[in-house]
Amino acid sequence: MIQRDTKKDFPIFGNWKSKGKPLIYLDSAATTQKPQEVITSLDDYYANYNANVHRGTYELSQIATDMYEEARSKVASFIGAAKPESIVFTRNATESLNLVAYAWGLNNLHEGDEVILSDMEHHSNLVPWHIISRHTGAVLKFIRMSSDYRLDLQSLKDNLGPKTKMVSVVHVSNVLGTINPVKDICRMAHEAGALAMVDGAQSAPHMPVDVRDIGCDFYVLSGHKMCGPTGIGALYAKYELLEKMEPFLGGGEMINEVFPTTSNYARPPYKFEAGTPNIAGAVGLKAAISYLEKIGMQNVEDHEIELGDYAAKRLAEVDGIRIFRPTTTGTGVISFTVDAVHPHDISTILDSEGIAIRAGHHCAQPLMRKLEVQSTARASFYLYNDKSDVEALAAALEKGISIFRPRKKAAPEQTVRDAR
Amino acid sequence: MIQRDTKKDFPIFGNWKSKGKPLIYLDSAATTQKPQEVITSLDDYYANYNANVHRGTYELSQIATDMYEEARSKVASFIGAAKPESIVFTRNATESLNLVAYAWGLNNLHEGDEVILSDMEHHSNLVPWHIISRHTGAVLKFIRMSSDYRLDLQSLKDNLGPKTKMVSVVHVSNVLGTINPVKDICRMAHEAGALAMVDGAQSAPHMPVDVRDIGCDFYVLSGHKMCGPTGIGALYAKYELLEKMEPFLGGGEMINEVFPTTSNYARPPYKFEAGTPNIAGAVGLKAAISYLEKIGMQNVEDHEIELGDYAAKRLAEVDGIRIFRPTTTGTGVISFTVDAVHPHDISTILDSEGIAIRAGHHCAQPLMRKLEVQSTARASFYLYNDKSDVEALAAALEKGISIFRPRKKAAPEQTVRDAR
Amino acid sequence: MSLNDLFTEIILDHYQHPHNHGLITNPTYSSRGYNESCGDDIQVSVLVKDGVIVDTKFSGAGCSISQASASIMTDLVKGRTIEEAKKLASRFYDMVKGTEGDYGEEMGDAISMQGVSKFPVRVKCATLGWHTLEEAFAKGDIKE
Amino acid sequence: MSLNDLFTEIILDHYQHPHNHGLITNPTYSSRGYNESCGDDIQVSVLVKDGVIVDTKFSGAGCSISQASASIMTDLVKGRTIEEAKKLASRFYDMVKGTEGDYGEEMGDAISMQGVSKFPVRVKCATLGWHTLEEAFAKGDIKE
Ligand SMILES: Cc1ncc(COP(=O)(O)O)c(C=O)c1O
Ligand SMILES: Cc1ncc(COP(=O)(O)O)c(C=O)c1O
Repeated sequence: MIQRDTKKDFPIFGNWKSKGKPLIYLDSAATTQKPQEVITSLDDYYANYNANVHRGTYELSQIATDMYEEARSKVASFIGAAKPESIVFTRNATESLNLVAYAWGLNNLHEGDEVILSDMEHHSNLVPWHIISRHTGAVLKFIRMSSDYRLDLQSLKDNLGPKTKMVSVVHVSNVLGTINPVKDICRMAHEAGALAMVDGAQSAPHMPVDVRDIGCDFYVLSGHKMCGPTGIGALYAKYELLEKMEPFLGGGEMINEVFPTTSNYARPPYKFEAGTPNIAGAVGLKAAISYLEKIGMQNVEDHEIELGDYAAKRLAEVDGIRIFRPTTTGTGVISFTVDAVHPHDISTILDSEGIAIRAGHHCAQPLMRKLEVQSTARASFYLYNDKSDVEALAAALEKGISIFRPRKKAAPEQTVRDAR
Repeated sequence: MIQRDTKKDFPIFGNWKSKGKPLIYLDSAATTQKPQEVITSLDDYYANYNANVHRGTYELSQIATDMYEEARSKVASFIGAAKPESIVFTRNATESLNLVAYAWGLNNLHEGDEVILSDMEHHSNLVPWHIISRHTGAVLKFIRMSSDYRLDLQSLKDNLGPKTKMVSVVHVSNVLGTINPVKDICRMAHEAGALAMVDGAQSAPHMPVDVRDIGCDFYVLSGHKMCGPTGIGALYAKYELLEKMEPFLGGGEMINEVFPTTSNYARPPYKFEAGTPNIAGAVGLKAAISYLEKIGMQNVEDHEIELGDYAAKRLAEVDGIRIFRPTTTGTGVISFTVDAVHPHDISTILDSEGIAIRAGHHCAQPLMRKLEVQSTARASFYLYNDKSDVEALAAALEKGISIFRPRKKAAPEQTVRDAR
Repeated sequence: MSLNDLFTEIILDHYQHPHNHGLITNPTYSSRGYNESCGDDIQVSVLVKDGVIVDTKFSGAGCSISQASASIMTDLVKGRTIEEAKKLASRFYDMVKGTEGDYGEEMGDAISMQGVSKFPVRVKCATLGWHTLEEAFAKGDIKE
Repeated sequence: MSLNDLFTEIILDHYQHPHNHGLITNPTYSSRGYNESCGDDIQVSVLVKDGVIVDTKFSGAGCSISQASASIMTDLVKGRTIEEAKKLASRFYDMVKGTEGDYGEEMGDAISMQGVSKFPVRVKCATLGWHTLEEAFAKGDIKE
């Protein structure tokens, strides 16, 4: 566990407290809070070094370019990429996934080719493939989920075949918290001659990640889910793939030469970064990674698993609760429902005590159907949460749901109508 | 002219001065500096209200959502859009242009259809169309530039025809500063049954803009070029067009329902905002627009034109200079070359005196070819510049280029070689 | 804002024992509404005779607020003209958005939803049924 | 950092009167280099006989630093082996990036570019010719 009171590093907690409202933030799978040093890094950038990058021919612009490129190196080393040029900056994990779907998929998939996803994908790893399959005629297949909320590798084996061109799976489910065996999945994909992509939106923020060890061809992440600013994300790809791929967005910075009706492209990663990038966002992401490295990613993972296990045990005591979490390989994400109390109502109940959780389909509707629910409530922990947050959650839940406990039958319909 | 010393509003000027280095920033067409209130708005957002938007079921998330949507309304009213839902947030003008090229173009252009651009487009309004024409077989045509650096409307008339599906032109050239007659261009496009898009990257920051008066179907802008943060831009589109258009990026937030292999989409603008948006970026853009509105966009325009005119006159005195600027309808952008001194060297000369200008092709290589130069030097003024900046520019230029004035012939090649 | 202002007795009654639940077999108007923010999903069908709403039902799934609001709505609009129902919808929006006013007389059981105005996050839930009703009218008579 | 440290006499001489300007008609190695950051564009061609660089020329357009550097380079590598030229390139990179050391002997006229290390923005200009030369070697013998 992380022993230090890390909440102190995040000004939002102190600010809400001083306004007399507690903030027990349990929605970090949606977005995380930001430590002071990330906020300061943005301030510092804009107040001292702001300029456009790459094409600048003066000192200020060189400084800004260096800061931007240092951020790229930082992301690369954080996830074990062989070189900074393997990192493309994007807006978020969603754009990274779309970049691959469009730039690789639109040019390499053909009628009847197969893309394998899984039963527990976020919409961001589903909808882009829907769009691309509509344009190309490629077919989507799915790795089945077992009753213990884990991916069934036998089902991957069954789906893989000569037509498989891509296997794209989520590393850690944002609903179940399941850590998927992406190393095995990538190996199996490669053995079948397919490429492998890993959606790391929920792994990069929460555990040590080494893309070379995983062996994936593509890996995506979102800065705002790992203490960084909004509007910055990254795509990692094997450099040779980036070299071979067609570009995605066209515009400034991504070309060498432009003629009226043709253009030839700059080398990666610039080929994929059209227009002025989110420079401050990259600088802020670097600060976020430095913060995370100071805490230590292994510590973050241990801390969250311990909290997750503890919460699973504590919440199991709540009357009528159903928890969706694997018995092993779970993390600090807990989805649950409570009999006769809709998740949205659960969220309101908790919100009234300053506890922020998420209720809904978590952008994973196909998974909701598998779970046979319309939505769930979800608490997700991060490095700034501790056991007292879990206690507060359980207590507020127990108190709140009592309002919803079975009641006497209402008067028959007619009387209500007649009373008008 | 703006009378107040607006430099004081921008901390970077004070910070460089206190480090003993002047900063005469004349590269605002690339990106502008940020006033303190924009920097503070980011700080305030992250330290008090940070949460993910739209799907949140708790108070904090509602506040963040409201702030994000208020930013949308602000952008809408700033450019005269009929309603906030006409505004899609993007990363920058480049992404906005690509969004239209992909989402509209990929689904509506067919072999032989024609898209009309102009001789003075930025790469961001060229390369996306190269990509889409490669996928669809559409043909690109160009409005010619006159010898006075303005668009020749007769050439537009000649190009328009039954096959024209889109006319997309830059409002203000980032190289020449020319203000193009976009209202006439849109009317002519519509008369020919085509859609009309305006690249407002260099107009929204510098003059009052009313998209309904212009009559365009699409208009794009970049936040970082108008005192706002990096990583946020906008696309304006007529709402009916957004409704009819296919989406661009797929992912969270942009759908209603997702099934394993199909999805149906949320209504605009959400249909076009996949994934977690740059929430803080939008909040910062709102602060930037508030700042600009306080100064008054008509004042900004008047100020820059006055500076531009003054600079054109003053720089004309420099020996061997050639200025690329229309005799009328120019703005605060001045491109120039100096005989026998390469633009990159000009930039270094000025940089040594703390003057930041840009040298290069300005992401407008086809225009460079029309101008028959490889690159130009460009000074671009903004609301924080004044006549003393112009004087400093001219004086440093005169002093610096003297280094390059013709010299005695060097020793013949052999002697140099032999000397080794 | 106490939870009891939101989850009133009447709302909880309607949620746990909804009125007019189901689908009309041969409706005059019908529409499906969807609350993007929390996945609530509602189908509203209406039978109109001689300009008067003689029956209306709803089905679907969702939170207490969306379900109770739809249940109350179906009670409330029966016996009214379409115009009256639309006017009621607009008054209801005013109420849950917190516009000052006296809603007691006209709102019937819906007055129990006044507390929603203190919970901005839940306004969309409360209005879903009503929006779907209006949408059904806007789409026009199915039989024509 | 004074401008005179950058725009030295020797550099200005080479810029205004470049040596070995043009293209070799039948080169052994050739490549085109492009500096994305300022549009400098250079073509380098090399003629090698019996492992020794007997001729090399450059053409293209660009700033004083890129042109002078290419001009000096073409002088410098003539009469050397490919390996020697590559080693010189790597020493040159060290020098313009500011790595401490004594470059006087080996660098010839190129020593005039030492001041570039004080102008990080211009390092890419100074190295363009050398990178293009290395690129030409890397692409291999054209005639084979
Ligand atoms: C006319 C014009 N269009 C488009 C762009 C692209 O803007 P961004 O890099 O912010 O996407 C620019 C910026 O240089 C521009 O000047
Ligand atoms: C597993 C997973 N993938 C992708 C995403 C999309 O992330 P973003 O919204 O930052 O693009 C999320 C975020 O909710 C996620 O949890």
